[in-house]
Amino acid sequence: MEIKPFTGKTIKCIEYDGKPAVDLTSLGIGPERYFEMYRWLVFTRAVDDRGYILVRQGRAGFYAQTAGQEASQVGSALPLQPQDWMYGDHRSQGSQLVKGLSTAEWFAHILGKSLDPTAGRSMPGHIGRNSLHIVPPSSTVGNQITEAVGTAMAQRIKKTDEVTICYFGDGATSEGDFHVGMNFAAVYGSPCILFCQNNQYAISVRLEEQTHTKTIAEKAHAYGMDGYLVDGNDVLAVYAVTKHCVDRARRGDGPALIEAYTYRYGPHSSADDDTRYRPKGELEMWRRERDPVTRFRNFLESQKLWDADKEAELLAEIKAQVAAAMEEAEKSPVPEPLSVFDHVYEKLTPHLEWERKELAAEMAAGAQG
Amino acid sequence: MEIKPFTGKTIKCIEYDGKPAVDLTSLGIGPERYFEMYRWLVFTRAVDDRGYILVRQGRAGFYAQTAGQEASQVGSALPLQPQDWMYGDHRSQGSQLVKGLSTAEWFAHILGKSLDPTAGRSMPGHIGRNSLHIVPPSSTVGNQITEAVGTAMAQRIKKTDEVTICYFGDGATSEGDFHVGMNFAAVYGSPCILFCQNNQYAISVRLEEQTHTKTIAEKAHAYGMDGYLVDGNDVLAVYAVTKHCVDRARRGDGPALIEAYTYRYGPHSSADDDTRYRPKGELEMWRRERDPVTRFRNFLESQKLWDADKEAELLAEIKAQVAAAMEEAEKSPVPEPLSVFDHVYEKLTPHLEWERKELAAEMAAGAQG
Amino acid sequence: MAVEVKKQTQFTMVQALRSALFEEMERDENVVCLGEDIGPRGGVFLVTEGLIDRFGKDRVIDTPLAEAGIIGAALGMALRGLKPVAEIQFIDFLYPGFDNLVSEVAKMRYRSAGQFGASMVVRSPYGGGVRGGGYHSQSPEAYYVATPGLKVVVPSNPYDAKGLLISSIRDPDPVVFMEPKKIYRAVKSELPEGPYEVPLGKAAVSRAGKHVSVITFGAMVPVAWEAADKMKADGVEVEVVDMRTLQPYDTDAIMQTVAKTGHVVVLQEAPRIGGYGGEIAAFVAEQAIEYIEGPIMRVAGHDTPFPYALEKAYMPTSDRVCRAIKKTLNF
Amino acid sequence: MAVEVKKQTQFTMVQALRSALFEEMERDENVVCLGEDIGPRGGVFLVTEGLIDRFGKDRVIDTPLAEAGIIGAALGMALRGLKPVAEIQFIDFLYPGFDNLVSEVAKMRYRSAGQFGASMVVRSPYGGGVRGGGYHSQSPEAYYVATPGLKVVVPSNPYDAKGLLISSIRDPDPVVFMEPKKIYRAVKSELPEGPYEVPLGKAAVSRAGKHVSVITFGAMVPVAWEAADKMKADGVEVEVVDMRTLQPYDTDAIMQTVAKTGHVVVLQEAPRIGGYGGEIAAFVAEQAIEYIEGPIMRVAGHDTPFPYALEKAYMPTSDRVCRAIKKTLNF
Ligand SMILES: Cc1ncc(C[n+]2csc(CCOP(=O)(O)OP(=O)(O)O)c2C)c(N)n1
Ligand SMILES: Cc1ncc(C[n+]2csc(CCOP(=O)(O)OP(=O)(O)O)c2C)c(N)n1
Ligand SMILES: [Mg+2]
Ligand SMILES: [Mg+2]
Repeated sequence: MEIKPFTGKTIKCIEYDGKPAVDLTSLGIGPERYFEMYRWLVFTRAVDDRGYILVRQGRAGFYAQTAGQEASQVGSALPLQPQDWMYGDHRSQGSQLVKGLSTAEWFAHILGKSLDPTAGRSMPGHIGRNSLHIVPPSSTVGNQITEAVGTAMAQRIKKTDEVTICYFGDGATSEGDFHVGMNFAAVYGSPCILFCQNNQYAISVRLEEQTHTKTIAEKAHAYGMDGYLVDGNDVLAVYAVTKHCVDRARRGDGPALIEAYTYRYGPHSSADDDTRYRPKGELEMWRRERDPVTRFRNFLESQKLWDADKEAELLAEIKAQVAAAMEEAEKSPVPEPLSVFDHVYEKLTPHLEWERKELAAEMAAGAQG
Repeated sequence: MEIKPFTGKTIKCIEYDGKPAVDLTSLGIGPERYFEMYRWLVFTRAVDDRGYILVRQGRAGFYAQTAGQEASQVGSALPLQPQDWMYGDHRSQGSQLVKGLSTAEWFAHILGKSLDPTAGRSMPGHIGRNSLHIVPPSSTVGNQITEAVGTAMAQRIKKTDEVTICYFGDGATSEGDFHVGMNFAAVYGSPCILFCQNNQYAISVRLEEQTHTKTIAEKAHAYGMDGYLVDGNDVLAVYAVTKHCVDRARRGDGPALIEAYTYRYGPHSSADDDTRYRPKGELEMWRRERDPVTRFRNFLESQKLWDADKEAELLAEIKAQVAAAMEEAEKSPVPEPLSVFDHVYEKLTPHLEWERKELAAEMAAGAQG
Repeated sequence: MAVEVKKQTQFTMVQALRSALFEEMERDENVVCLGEDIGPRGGVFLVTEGLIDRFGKDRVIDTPLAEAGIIGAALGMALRGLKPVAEIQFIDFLYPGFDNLVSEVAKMRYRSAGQFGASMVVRSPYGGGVRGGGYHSQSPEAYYVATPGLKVVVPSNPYDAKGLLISSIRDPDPVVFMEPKKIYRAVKSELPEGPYEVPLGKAAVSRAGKHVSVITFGAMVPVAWEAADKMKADGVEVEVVDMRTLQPYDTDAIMQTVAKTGHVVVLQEAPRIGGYGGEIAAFVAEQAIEYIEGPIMRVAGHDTPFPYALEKAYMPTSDRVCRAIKKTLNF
Repeated sequence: MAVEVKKQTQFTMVQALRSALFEEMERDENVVCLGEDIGPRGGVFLVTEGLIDRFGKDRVIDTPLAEAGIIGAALGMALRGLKPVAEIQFIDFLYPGFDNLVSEVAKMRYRSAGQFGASMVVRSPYGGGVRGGGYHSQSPEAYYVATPGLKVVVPSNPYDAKGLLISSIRDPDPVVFMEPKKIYRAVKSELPEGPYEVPLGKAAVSRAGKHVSVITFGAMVPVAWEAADKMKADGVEVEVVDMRTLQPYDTDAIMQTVAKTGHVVVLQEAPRIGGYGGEIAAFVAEQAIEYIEGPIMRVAGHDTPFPYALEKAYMPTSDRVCRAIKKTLNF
């Protein structure tokens, strides 16, 4: 299987019905890696479903579901190594889990508990973990693209063997930071993978209203960079294309733009009402015909690698794992109010010390009165 | 002569030695228009030379010479009509003069005199004239591209027959606003001509360090817009390409990106020292072999339309005109100090009234003491 | 989609704003709206709901995801004779268009010596109390107040919201119109039928009192009222001044209330340092020091980024206001 | 190109800054510089002159023309262990990167709960007096001071410039380092050999006095001195306090000078409304009102955009400072 930029065709490994679309031997991976992929797909979906319940219970202020985009996230994170860096966006929890994020920490993050490595500082979907090289996603759409490129520039300057991956949506490509980041990446030949999850919507705005090109991938032309269009619901194809780009970047052959064409099932976020803008039947079609999890299971079954027993076993195992993680998250306390002043700077400034004392006094007064 | 985007070749009408490079009859213009073009080229150079003297005399704080880029500016402004709008940058005085700007006002602007329609509010190179639809250029590189597109959007929404032209340099294409403006222009099919004067330098930074593409024109690919690469030192070619795009835009066929490949003779501005970064001989080569004024005179001579007498007559006429304009500018008074408070808002706010009184009192005290 | 602005007397702030947009667009065909998701989606807070059905895609413009484009294009439209009302989805996301706003929109009139104006409005929800975390909760008025050429308007109730928005649209100068999202739907008010103006540059004595002045605006006005209610028990009568226009601000109103009470507490959601409250305090300390009988207190958000889980510890409370009132009174 | 920092004792501010960069880059190979035209061109003010010859293209990075890239990439580098010193050519042109600075650089430590810091410096010339017009003259410190997470530093002389820049580079937090271009080459000072630190967060009594305090910073310090000289004729001894770090600022120094003189004039180039002077005045009016014996005066640029031809009418003068001093003393 040859992986080339700008072919005008979507790179695909398996058909919607699960049949191989190309000769898969060249991918050089076997059943173990397939099972790993499938496990991550199912696991991501399970974690996402569980997270969303928390919002419906009113226990989180916001949540952006990842359902429908599992193949994009899992397939692109699996080729990474521990030393690599990851910048996600508000919808990349699948990638973060694959990179090593603890599920309990993720749930604690949604709940704003102390176990959250970011200590409840941000709304759900903005978790980070220094030890895993996962930078906490920003809320401002697109502004981390330049950062990710900066990290990749540092990786090159320091002569490391690392690469950086940066996730963003189709909408983000309209922001100036996309342009600036792409240009910097290309000018400095930085080992950066710019990974666009094109789920065809930025909240309510469809890609046709977002930009005047058919694809995102072709935008790479403007930067002298390679652009790849891949079927984002085909975990094998996403894996293969990302691995290709990661390997090239690691070798010093520079950055790449990857567009994973996919679809989100949920509303934009828990605050959205997607019935206002989604054409009738579209969501149902994607769920029914193109679901990334089902598609890969069909593939495994077509290869006689999977059956109902294995499926039941996997689901049970994941269910238990998710429940245990949630339990751990629940047990974690909420952050202590006075910690609101920590980490503005490395040390408390005189002003912050004073404000901290004031708040402590207020709290004491409140406790009394 | 066929004008097509993305051919990979630079569109050219006349050779460096002045010989026609293509059949020029299809341009549909005759000697009168040629003379007009040539007059503007010579005039722009003369005005620029005169303006620069003011800086050397210490009578202006800043000046960006336009010498070398006359063909880009004159050729692109001539196809415009009075109802059309123009956004320039810090180096587009040639286009502004062609659009109708009074030379006396231009000199007054350099000197910061009252005759300046912008009343000495900005450093030289930031003049505007509402009646001519010339918006004063901004200093922040690139940020008027979105504005120009907004004006063009309004022209479409209001169903006018107008177009907007927006000038910027090669360096400006690295800013986010270039990207955002291009995208908006394409999405709304706005009648906007995005005109890049690629003089190969952004202060000291060469195009190779600015971006990883060979040309600016090809960046239009990323927006589903047409991109044209034209020899910016060939006034006929610039005219032809711009007219083509203006006509299309006026017809409702949407925006275009034009790259005019050219070269600046002066330092970036009066504050620059270009010997620090220009390779030896480069400037001399451009001056000697590619000068846009000489090249067009060679063309006229090769067509037997021009001779030494005509040249002498033209130079004398222009010299007198420039001198008269400068005299008028010199006579104009400097703005009155208390006018510093005018036009922050349409009316003075209470605060500004109070500050105005304070300053008046200070001035009175100063006059006494 | 039914437009819910007609024949209605009880309006939330969202509805009041929507009716202002609706009526101004009816009145003047040059008024256009642009922003992200303002079309069929109706805006994420539904302020523009129904507008696109009435006025079509040329006047209710769903834009690509780029604030620089929204603000830049709005200015270009304004120069060409439209009256754009730009929506920024959350004011925290204005920054990609910050340059366009502070370098161009704010200064176009000045630097063109009055030849070109920028009659346009940038509307945006601001402020905390909605579990929005650091980027859906901020109160960045200090940036815009510190930018000559901009006007900054913040309503605190549905009546003012409609009247101030109409005045802002009709104003010849650019207005940053900050909408307190926490109280978007907190109360309903009776509104007169049809358009009306609430003048820019005029504060309102939201509640009269004589012992101490709480000077505030937007979503902090209800907090000031709560504090005033609490202080009443101690026999302290609090005057609440609602600035409404933060820039250019109503210096007369400040002088009057200070002359009356001699004690000032300024109240804002934003961090204290460099905040708008400092401007008011400094104005009083320069122009009205002779009336002052106690420290000029500032109650504000903490000097930290806006937190998520600890939002309650962050936001100014009426108790915090009461403590400040007591401090200045017991000086 | 010869590097002119060695074996020299008399330094302009430009030379002092250059020697700070030079020595810090020698000391720590993680220190890198990036910005527009900082390579062979040496920066438009020549602060980085010669650095590229010594340290090469990987550590002295000429960037494309995009401030969002400069600031964004600098942050990404900082997260990966470099110590970037970004140059913004004029601080007026920072705004295309404003979002990257205020939304990301300033908040990275906080929102990661201390896991990721942003140890980096954004250097940029600011201020008027160089016939630079509206976009090469502004003093936008108010924006950065109002942004928790950022530190803001402004030197007023070559000695402080070098020591403060070295401290800023070594600081674990992001610093906006504003360089007063008007006095880049105004004076030469004797500098010790080798690197030294001037601590952040500490003001300096630039000139001792007992009747009135002029609190200021940067290019206004010489103006304050000029005023102090003039007032001496009237027997008034002016204390000049140079803030040096605007945020986090030295509250002790302010308390001390106010306790000493009882009269305060704050002096800044930026427009008055929403400016940093308001913060200082408000701090005094809340925390030190008991010492105050006259109005707290603000001397500032006018509340207009920065003009070109009328720059002289705009910039605060020592006469304006003297008028303010007399006003508060004769209260
Ligand atoms: C600068 C900015 N503008 C607006 C928003 C509000 N917003 C959050 S997500 C979003 C849409 C993002 O679309 P896309 O990039 O396609 O990602 P998706 O949500 O589809 O995964 C918008 C408009 C924001 N967070 N930041
Ligand atoms: C946003 C911004 N950054 C930096 C500058 C300083 N500056 C002025 S002109 C210029 C170079 C512009 O290059 P280009 O766009 O190629 O235009 P040219 O001067 O070559 O005509 C720079 C860096 C600026 N004015 N605005
Ligand atoms: Mg999307
Ligand atoms: Mg150039």
